Amino acid sequence: MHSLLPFGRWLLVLCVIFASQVQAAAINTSSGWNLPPGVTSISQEIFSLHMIIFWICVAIAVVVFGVMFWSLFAYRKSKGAKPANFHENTTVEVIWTAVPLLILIAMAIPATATLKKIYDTSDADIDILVTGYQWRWHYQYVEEDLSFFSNLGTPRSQILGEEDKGDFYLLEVDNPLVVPVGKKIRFLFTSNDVIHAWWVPDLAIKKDTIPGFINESWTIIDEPGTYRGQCAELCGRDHAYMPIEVRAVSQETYDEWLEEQRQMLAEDAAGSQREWTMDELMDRGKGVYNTYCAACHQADGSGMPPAFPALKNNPMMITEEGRDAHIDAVLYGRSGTSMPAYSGTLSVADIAAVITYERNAWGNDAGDRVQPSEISEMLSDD
Amino acid sequence: MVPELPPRPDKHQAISDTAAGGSAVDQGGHHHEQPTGLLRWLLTTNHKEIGTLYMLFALLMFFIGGTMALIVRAELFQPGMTFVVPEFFNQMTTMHGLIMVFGAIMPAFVGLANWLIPVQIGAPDMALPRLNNFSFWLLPVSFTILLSTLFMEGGGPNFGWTFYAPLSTTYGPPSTSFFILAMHLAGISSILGAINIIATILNLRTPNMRLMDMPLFVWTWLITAFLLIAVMPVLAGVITMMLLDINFGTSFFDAAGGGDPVLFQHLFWFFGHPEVYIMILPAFGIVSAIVPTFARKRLFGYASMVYATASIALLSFVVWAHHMFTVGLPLTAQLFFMYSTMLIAVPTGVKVFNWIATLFRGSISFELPMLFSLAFIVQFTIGGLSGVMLAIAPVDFQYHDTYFVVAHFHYVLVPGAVFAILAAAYYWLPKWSGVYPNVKLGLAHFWLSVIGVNLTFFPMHFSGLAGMPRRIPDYALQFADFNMLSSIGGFLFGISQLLFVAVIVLCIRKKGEKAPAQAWEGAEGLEWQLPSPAPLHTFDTPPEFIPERDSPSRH
Amino acid sequence: MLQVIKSVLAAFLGVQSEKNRQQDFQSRSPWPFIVTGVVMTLVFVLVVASVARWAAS
Amino acid sequence: MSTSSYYVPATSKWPIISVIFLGFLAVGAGMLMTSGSGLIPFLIGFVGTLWVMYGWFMDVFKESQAGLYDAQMDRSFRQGMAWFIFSEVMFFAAFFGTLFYIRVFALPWLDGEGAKGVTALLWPDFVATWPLMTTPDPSIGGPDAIVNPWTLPLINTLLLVASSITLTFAHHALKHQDRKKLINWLVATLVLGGVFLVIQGIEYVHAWTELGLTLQAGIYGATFFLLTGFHGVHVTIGLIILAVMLVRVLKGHFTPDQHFAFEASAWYWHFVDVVWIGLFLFVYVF
Repeated sequence: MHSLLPFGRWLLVLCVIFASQVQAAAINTSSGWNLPPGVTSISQEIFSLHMIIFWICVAIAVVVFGVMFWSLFAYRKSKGAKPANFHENTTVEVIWTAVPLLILIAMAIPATATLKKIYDTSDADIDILVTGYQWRWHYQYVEEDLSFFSNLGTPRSQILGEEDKGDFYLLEVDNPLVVPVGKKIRFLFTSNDVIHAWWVPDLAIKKDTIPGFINESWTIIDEPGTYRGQCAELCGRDHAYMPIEVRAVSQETYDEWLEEQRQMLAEDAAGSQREWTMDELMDRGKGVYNTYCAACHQADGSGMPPAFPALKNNPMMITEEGRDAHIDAVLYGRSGTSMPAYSGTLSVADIAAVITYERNAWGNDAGDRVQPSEISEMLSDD
Repeated sequence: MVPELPPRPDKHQAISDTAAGGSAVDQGGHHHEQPTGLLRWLLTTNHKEIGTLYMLFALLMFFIGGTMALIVRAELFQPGMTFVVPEFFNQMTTMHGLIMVFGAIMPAFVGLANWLIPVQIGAPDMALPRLNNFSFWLLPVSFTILLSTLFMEGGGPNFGWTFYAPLSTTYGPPSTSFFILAMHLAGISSILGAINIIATILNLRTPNMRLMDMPLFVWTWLITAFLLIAVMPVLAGVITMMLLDINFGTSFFDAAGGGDPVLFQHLFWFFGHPEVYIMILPAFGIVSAIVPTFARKRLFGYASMVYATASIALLSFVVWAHHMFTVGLPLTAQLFFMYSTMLIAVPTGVKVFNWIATLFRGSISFELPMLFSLAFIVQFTIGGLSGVMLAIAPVDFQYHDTYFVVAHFHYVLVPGAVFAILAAAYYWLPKWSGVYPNVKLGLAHFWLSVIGVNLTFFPMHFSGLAGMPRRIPDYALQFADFNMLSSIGGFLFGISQLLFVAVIVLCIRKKGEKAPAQAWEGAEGLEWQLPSPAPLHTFDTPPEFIPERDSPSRH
Repeated sequence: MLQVIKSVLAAFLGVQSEKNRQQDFQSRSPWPFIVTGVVMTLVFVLVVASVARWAAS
Repeated sequence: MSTSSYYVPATSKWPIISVIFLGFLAVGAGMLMTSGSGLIPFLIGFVGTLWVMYGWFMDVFKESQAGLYDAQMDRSFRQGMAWFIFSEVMFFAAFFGTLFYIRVFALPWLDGEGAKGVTALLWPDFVATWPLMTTPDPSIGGPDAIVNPWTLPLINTLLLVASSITLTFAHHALKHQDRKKLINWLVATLVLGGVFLVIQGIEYVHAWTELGLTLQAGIYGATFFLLTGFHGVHVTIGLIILAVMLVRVLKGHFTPDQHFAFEASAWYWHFVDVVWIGLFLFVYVF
């Protein structure tokens, strides 16, 4: 019915697609279009495995498509081609069964070696327990008695397009994971709720966090730097909003950072005992609110009824009678709704501050303060 | 369960006549009265009518699922929350997957099986015609329930088409129970449909058609039906366990009670991996029918095609955990599933090589079905090669759950399975409707589809390698260009499918060139001995069959 | 029996000459082939599993 | 095939009616589980489905008695039934697979054994045993005691094995045209199956109320009721089918050559029996 013409067009089109993609990649020089080679010996091994198998696939594609398109070109009926009369050839069939098999075996050997290295988590210098939460990461330095949450650092205004997006849009956090270079770090992965996956491409670690079970992995980072990643397993609404930021630093900087963290913890502990001013509470509360509450209840407290009630003019938050219920909801969550319990997630100072903030922001006029000491008393009563 | 061959008819009861097939056509006789109007379609036990129903249902679902994909692509056109909220985005990705897998691709293949298997093996109908009607009508009920969950409190399924526990159990929306029951109905439909297909193939072949004489489409469906019967009950089992975890307080997928969330994945993928082959094996059969026709040459390596299909099916039972390389499997298990997965490349490669050897030294012309089939071979091979890359477990740590995987399986399913379905439609439409599909519209449909589909899915390889996780409604800035290309391609592909609807409408209205019994010059097989369009009832008596190896017209 | 095993092996690789195949399909019953096929599949799985075990150690 | 023309059954209203009632059943069940309402659609669906099965099968019996089915149709029925039983085997395979996975992999890992033993950091006090009396999180609570396999379950095993034998005797009687024996053995099978169900019911009540063995009692309770429960459902279905066969026998249906419906129910009953043997070994004894 129609002859070569479509094929010419087809080839042309494929070329155009290919060219447009090359161009697209070239425009965005910051990204590239390939795996990053990464900064660990494992990640580089994986990268070279990836490149070998990629070129093998390209070579197979060139041969297969080459023969195919040449046949289509050479044996056109419109050029008077007469069909040959053969439909099997044992030799050829044995060859094209055996050759792929050999290629695959050749690939399996280095892949096995790499995999065995990845599984060798022995003799680690530092153990870090990584726990997935909906939708944030929790890091616990097992030997250091130090732990903290790591939340999305990108402001909501950027997500909603009210503000220009920064360079590390959705790849920045408030508290990055800090580790020393040159040390073997063993990660223990688990989850508090659903399955997440902790993935940092530059470290070539991607591991699911399974609630109730622990998975292991390890890394030795060679170069200092900041390495970013994301949760890779669908974990619900804010799956896109729980990035990972790993800061690899020298041993001295790491030690200093540890010292700093310990001091902050001590200050926090002291802070839960003293009296806070309204301004202090409002200031801290605003930050906590924007990190933990604004995704559902909105930055202006308007909520998204009916799923997420408005906090602005919420009777619970503008009257004295609602105070206890309000504190209870934040501490223990509300069963049957998506409101989680924050007693285990936030420090007492944070809880006191955010409740105070909710009672006094956006025109709410409860006027009262909730002190950290009050919260810690309530918690110790349980 | 292979029966002895049905006895040969003693006398050739006047079935040796012309291509128009005198006795192949129903001559009134003992067929029962047909109800009319809507009732006719509700009650029909005719394999051709049920086949048509299946395909129309699949087409409808293809557009519903496609619309959801376009909502997803619209949100991903630019970074930032621009168009929908994340809750709805998750429902759209989930429903898109469920509808395309269970509502579009599988029913389309079952529809083709219904239409073609009886006429390709010389049977009067399916073996169990009432069961066939039952299997079909379960689907609209099932998908009505499934779609209605979108309007329930808390929304529809939002945990991905793989619905991993505990996101789908403890943390799922209230409508999850309805989703599970809808899947049960769809599963019953699939199992019964598959039983029917196996019984038809093993039992209703015309007397001198032996198993190794069957057209490859029939062979691939025989093996597909076996896979369906083997794994759909496992899906039924695992969703039943979900139902118990959600509503009756069991702890199958909860470590606190001694269960394991990963157990869900093992059971799901024991179903899910063969399911992947269920969606591609019939496509192999279609392409193996079309390529020889337009190359005017016998299929190269018929037997090895059959064997390769069988090996793929058997291997598919022992590779499931390659979907779970990052869940923390023990090293030995990781290695086992890596090796067995890599081995699948061998029989799959054999198939591609056979098609190309069929083209080699043929006499090739480029009609619409051939164009779609050739595009299938190229594009499916791309999907297969990225599959080999994904099989290497340590490298899969970097690919897993990224857009590289999305690119891989869409290449197998859209430029692969969907293109094969389109090729089948263009190939057999003259037999179904009596007129050739409109060539101008068909060509436009083909070229726009090829451009659209590759523009959609090829850039996804790059966004995946560059680090974009799948199933996210919002992404970092470095993925912006690739996503914009994908979204443009997606809309192009989606909208150009309307041309296909136009082609079908023209065929149904008989607007077009009339097709003779043998609609394509090089076509072989019993269906081409029937008049076009094929009458409602065919083969009241078993037709005479000449195996292809003895056929005078093609060697 | 040897012939059956040979044929099943050939089927696993997807390669068999038309002559051998014709010979196989002369035999009336497919059961020896089916049983041998299932057994060989199990053997195959065990072989891959032991290779994996050996490689992991 | 006596003639070389094919038999194609007439259209029937039953499939579409049955689909409608199954829809009611699913929606009703979903509503019951999510909101507690929905009893009415559920009952409509349930009763309707039973009615449809009755009507559909009656039509098939009539056609069968009228001699409409040829040898080919018979083979189609046989293959359909055989593959259906295969699908049931795979359904139970999923549940047995669950049991083995939990016992061989998950529990030892939670206890600190094997490749993922580091998991024990999360459950320092947990000890893996089978039967699992104390769950990793003790607040879920395991069973207080388990069913002794050598009491009621053993009796049930003997009952089911015996019922398989009596059914085989009934089949032989049918082949030898001995209607009276056929009826006697069939009744015996039904009685044995019925007693099995009664004992199973007694065991369930005992387990639930006295042993603390419930669906919520950790993974042991979950797998116990999953496997025995679905088996019980299948026994019930098998009994209904056999009862229908008895009615047909009393009506004088079946000949020594043509009695596939009877054979199919026998296949099904033997399948249920074999599943029970697996259950007895792996749920109760080991």
